[in-house]
Amino acid sequence: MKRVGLFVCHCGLNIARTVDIKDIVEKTSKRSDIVFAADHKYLCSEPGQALIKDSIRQHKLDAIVVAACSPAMHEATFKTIAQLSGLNKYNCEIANIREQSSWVHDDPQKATEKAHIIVSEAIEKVKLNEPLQPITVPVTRKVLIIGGGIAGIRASLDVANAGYQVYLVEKSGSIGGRMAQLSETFPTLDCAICILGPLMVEVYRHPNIKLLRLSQVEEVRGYIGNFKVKVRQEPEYVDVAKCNACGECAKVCPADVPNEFDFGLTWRKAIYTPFAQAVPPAYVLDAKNCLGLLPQACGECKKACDQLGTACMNLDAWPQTHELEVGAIIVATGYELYDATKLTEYGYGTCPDVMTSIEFERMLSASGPTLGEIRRPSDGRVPREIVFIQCAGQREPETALPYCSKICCMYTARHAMMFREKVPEGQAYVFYMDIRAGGKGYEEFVKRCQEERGLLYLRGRVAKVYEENGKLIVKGVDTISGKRVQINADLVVLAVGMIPSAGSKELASTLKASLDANGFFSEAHPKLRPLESPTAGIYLAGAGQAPKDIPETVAQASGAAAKALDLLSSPTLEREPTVAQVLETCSGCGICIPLCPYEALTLNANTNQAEVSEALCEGCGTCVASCPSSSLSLRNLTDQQILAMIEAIVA
Amino acid sequence: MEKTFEPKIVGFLCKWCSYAGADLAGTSRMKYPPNLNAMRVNCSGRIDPSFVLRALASGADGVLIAGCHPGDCHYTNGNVKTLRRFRLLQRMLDQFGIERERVRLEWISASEGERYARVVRGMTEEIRSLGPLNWKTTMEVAA
Amino acid sequence: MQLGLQEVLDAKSLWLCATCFACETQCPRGLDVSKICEALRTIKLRQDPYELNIEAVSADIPQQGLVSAYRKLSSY
Amino acid sequence: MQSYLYFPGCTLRTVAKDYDASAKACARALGFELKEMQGWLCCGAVLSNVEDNLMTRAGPNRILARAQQESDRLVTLCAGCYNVLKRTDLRAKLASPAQQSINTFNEDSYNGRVDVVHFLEILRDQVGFDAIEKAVKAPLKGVRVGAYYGCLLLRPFEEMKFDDPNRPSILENLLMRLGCTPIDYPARTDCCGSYLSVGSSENSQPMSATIVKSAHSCGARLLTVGCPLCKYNLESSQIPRAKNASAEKFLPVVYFTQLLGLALGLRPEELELDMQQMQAIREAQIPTSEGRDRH
Repeated sequence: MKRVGLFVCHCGLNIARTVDIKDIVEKTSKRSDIVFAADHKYLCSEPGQALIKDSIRQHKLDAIVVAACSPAMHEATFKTIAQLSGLNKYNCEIANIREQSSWVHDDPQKATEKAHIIVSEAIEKVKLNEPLQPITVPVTRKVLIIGGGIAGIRASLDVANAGYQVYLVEKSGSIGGRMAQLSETFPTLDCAICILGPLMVEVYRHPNIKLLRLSQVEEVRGYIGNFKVKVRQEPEYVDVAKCNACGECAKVCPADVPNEFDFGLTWRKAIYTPFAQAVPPAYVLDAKNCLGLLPQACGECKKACDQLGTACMNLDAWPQTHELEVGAIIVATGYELYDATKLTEYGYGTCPDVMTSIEFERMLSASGPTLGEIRRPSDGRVPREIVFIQCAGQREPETALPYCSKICCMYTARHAMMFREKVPEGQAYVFYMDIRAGGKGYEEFVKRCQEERGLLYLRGRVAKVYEENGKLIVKGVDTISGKRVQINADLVVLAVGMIPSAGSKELASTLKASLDANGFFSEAHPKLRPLESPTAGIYLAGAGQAPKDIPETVAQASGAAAKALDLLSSPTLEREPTVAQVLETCSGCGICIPLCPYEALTLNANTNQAEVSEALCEGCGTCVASCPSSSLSLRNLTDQQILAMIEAIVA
Repeated sequence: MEKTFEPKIVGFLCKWCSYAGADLAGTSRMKYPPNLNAMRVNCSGRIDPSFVLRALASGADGVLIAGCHPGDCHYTNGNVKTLRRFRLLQRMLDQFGIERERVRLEWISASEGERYARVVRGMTEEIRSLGPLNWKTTMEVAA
Repeated sequence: MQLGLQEVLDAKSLWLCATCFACETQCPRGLDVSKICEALRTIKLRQDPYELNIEAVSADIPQQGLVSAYRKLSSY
Repeated sequence: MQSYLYFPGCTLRTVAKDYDASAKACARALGFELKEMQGWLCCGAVLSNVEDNLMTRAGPNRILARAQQESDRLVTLCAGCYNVLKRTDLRAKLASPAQQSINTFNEDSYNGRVDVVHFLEILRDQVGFDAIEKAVKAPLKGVRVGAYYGCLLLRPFEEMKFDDPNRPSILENLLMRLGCTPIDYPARTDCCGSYLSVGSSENSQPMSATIVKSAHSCGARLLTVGCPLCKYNLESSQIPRAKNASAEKFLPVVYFTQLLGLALGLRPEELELDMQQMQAIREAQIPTSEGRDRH
């Protein structure tokens, strides 16, 4: 018979106000299976912990029950004390009399009665707990990073600099992501590619980083510390190592394709470099728009390449599958923009001079379609009157995106300011709902733009944009003056919202990581574990988790890298030993085998009994509940324990 | 004064979603009746239907099984397996002549403290109006 | 109204709303502005039956217009 | 012959007889019949939003209760009637306590069994625009017509679900099949002022005038509508201008059913189109170059 001790916490008045602690201690200490019971104002405090430690030694306790707050709070604390006091930590159980009783019930008598039941449940369970040792499994000390934008780049460099191998998987032909498309960044007005470019090159040169472009994650198996990943890479028609980006191939290519990097404002060839600073610095063959690969129809690019002697092209390339083994995965899949054609009131898609903010961004860029000049897409004229519409399709729970994308107030101020700089005689109007400029130097930046550049901020929404006689008629309201306003503009820029990048949903299901209601990757805890997915071993960085700006993205990327490094810092990993176990009575019926989501159960052909792989089992117990002969058991949550707890409740 | 019937309800809460939801109800100081006593299990998939029957046989008037919303299961799809078992269990309850309302399966996520409180309130009231199950005594008489 | 701002009842715009629902189609928060206008109008009309400017009614107005106007702009 | 139960409404019996006549004529030409429902009464013209006075809802519910005796589908023409009856039907489907009171009061239960549709929907979904195109005998080639939707066909969007509330296209699609050149103009879905023209036309006239101006400046020479009140407002907003200024062209307004009828080869008198209107439709055609015309 175990010698069980009970410790009851007052939690200041949080528990003691409603639950009669004295009554709990007195009545419980009379139980025949309890050898000691005590209470303390704060058991989690140093003196409280000392009380537990001393009592365990003094009363030679084999097991303890701590009646306090939710196990989510301090289970680890009390188990550690138990262990430090010489107990196996699995001989410690928590009775949650705060969240389950004192905080949710008003009547002290009823709350105390319920607390009694909760305590006796825990006592019944701990009596049947067996001492366990953690299972150790080796850790593959490599990291997979999905997405080569600024988040993926920063995380890759941090992990690689710490000395671990990184696989960086990028869907497109170059890393750089959205940041590479930006002209300048707020609030410092750094040229985006100037600060990003060096990092991209560093990634490419880093001995610890293997960059896989044109690649996507296809399959993920295994678990934290030991993931087995299949990455599919589209055919590499261009040998990245040999290509010197001379561009002769593109010169002879007959196929013209709208350039997605400039959102179709310029053209590119079917063989192209995504942008001037692309990394890897090699051309990409766009198989979809090539005049013919299967069967080969044109082949001009290869001929040009071979003539020069570079001979880096192979038009017979096939897709490849890379099988990787990694210990941790960082998801840095970034964002896309909401489809502005859905916002029919603003005329995007029908009026050529209504553009999205990122298209305008490309136009501002010195390497963009107009080399940094602001022009109307319809007729190439320099616009005089320009209207920026913030929150376009955002904060509209009824009609479009319910959330705020966080960055638009800032970049719109920058856009309007840059417009006034480039077109001093022009006028910029900004329709806004409210200005959200929380961040270091942000408020000051917006104020500076507004005041120094004479921007006209109108607080209100736009009802309608339409074209009339070559002008865009913007009808809206200024809620401060309470007047309807009409602006005859030359150009309208919509600050459309950020949405998770395409394929996030499929990737989430491949990773078994969950998404939130808006399709962004969920974090394990919104405040305390914002860098981790609820799925162990998967970390999150950047706008794939929620809209955020560059500094925040970089901070999160470094944070996610640190989390992954924490995992990799030890060659082995401890796993909870509360796994399923097969008892001798197993008849080998096999009912449990297909139920396991981890393939941890197999049928041993020799013994004709089921077998549990302790390294794979996560301990959910679904198999246990299915066993017709009760020959499966979950360690420390056995059928006997559950039945004993039921009796404790209904007794 | 006649004493109102206070039902006894056993709650099986999965520790990832529903137990955390109950914690949230606690930290938000939401009030609900004390009739349900919760047991923290790893996954709603751990619940063997025989536990439910045992609880009812031992004197419980109702049983709540609560797990993650479909698609959110920490163990991929344990909750779906629970749902399947629950459907069969409901038929069995019919055969025993036990009202289906006494055994509920609910999806409660970690952010749904309010929902947890509502479920406990609703279930307590519903079972209070159904009256005691008295299965224990019925069975003893039968035996 | 809930703040006791009685002056909203005197707003001219209540009588200018033609219940065209354009506001609702656009409203990002799903506010039913025409319904609010109608509610305020009704409060006002029940206090003081607003008489529609009958003299101004032209003879050739379609019945549909007459019925609508009486429904919306007079007490019932 | 296929027959659809039809609710004309009061305006179509008085000021808008031409709308009623032309629609019936078109229906016959397309091989179906609009069968007038028994015992119809006024729908109320607008659906009251007031929830503590159910009297205004009794009428439309009674109409639908009577209609369900005859058919499970009711066709409307007037946009006002369409709006009121369709939304009444949606409310009836909710089976609310209010609905029960109305049913008790009416002594005739209605629980949302009738599908209220607009004549345009019959043309699109039952007849089909392809079939209409085939039936066109006298294409209205190059008639620059601006379709005016107004409010009641489209909004409230989540209840009407008739077309895209910001960029509707059903009328343009029909007009194109008739050979017309539909003119897209921004004010297509603006409000014409509706019942404000009763009693405070100083407020409604500028609204209609904006629509007319917008259509004219985009090149429309004719407007087509599906609502008698819209037609009235659009026309009356132009009268003061038509009197004194000859430079400003009068933009005539016809019902879409009248254009459809002409294209189907019906005579103007069957469609109750007068000489002036016929003249206006001819003038709305894009002038073809003379040389080619003679050839």
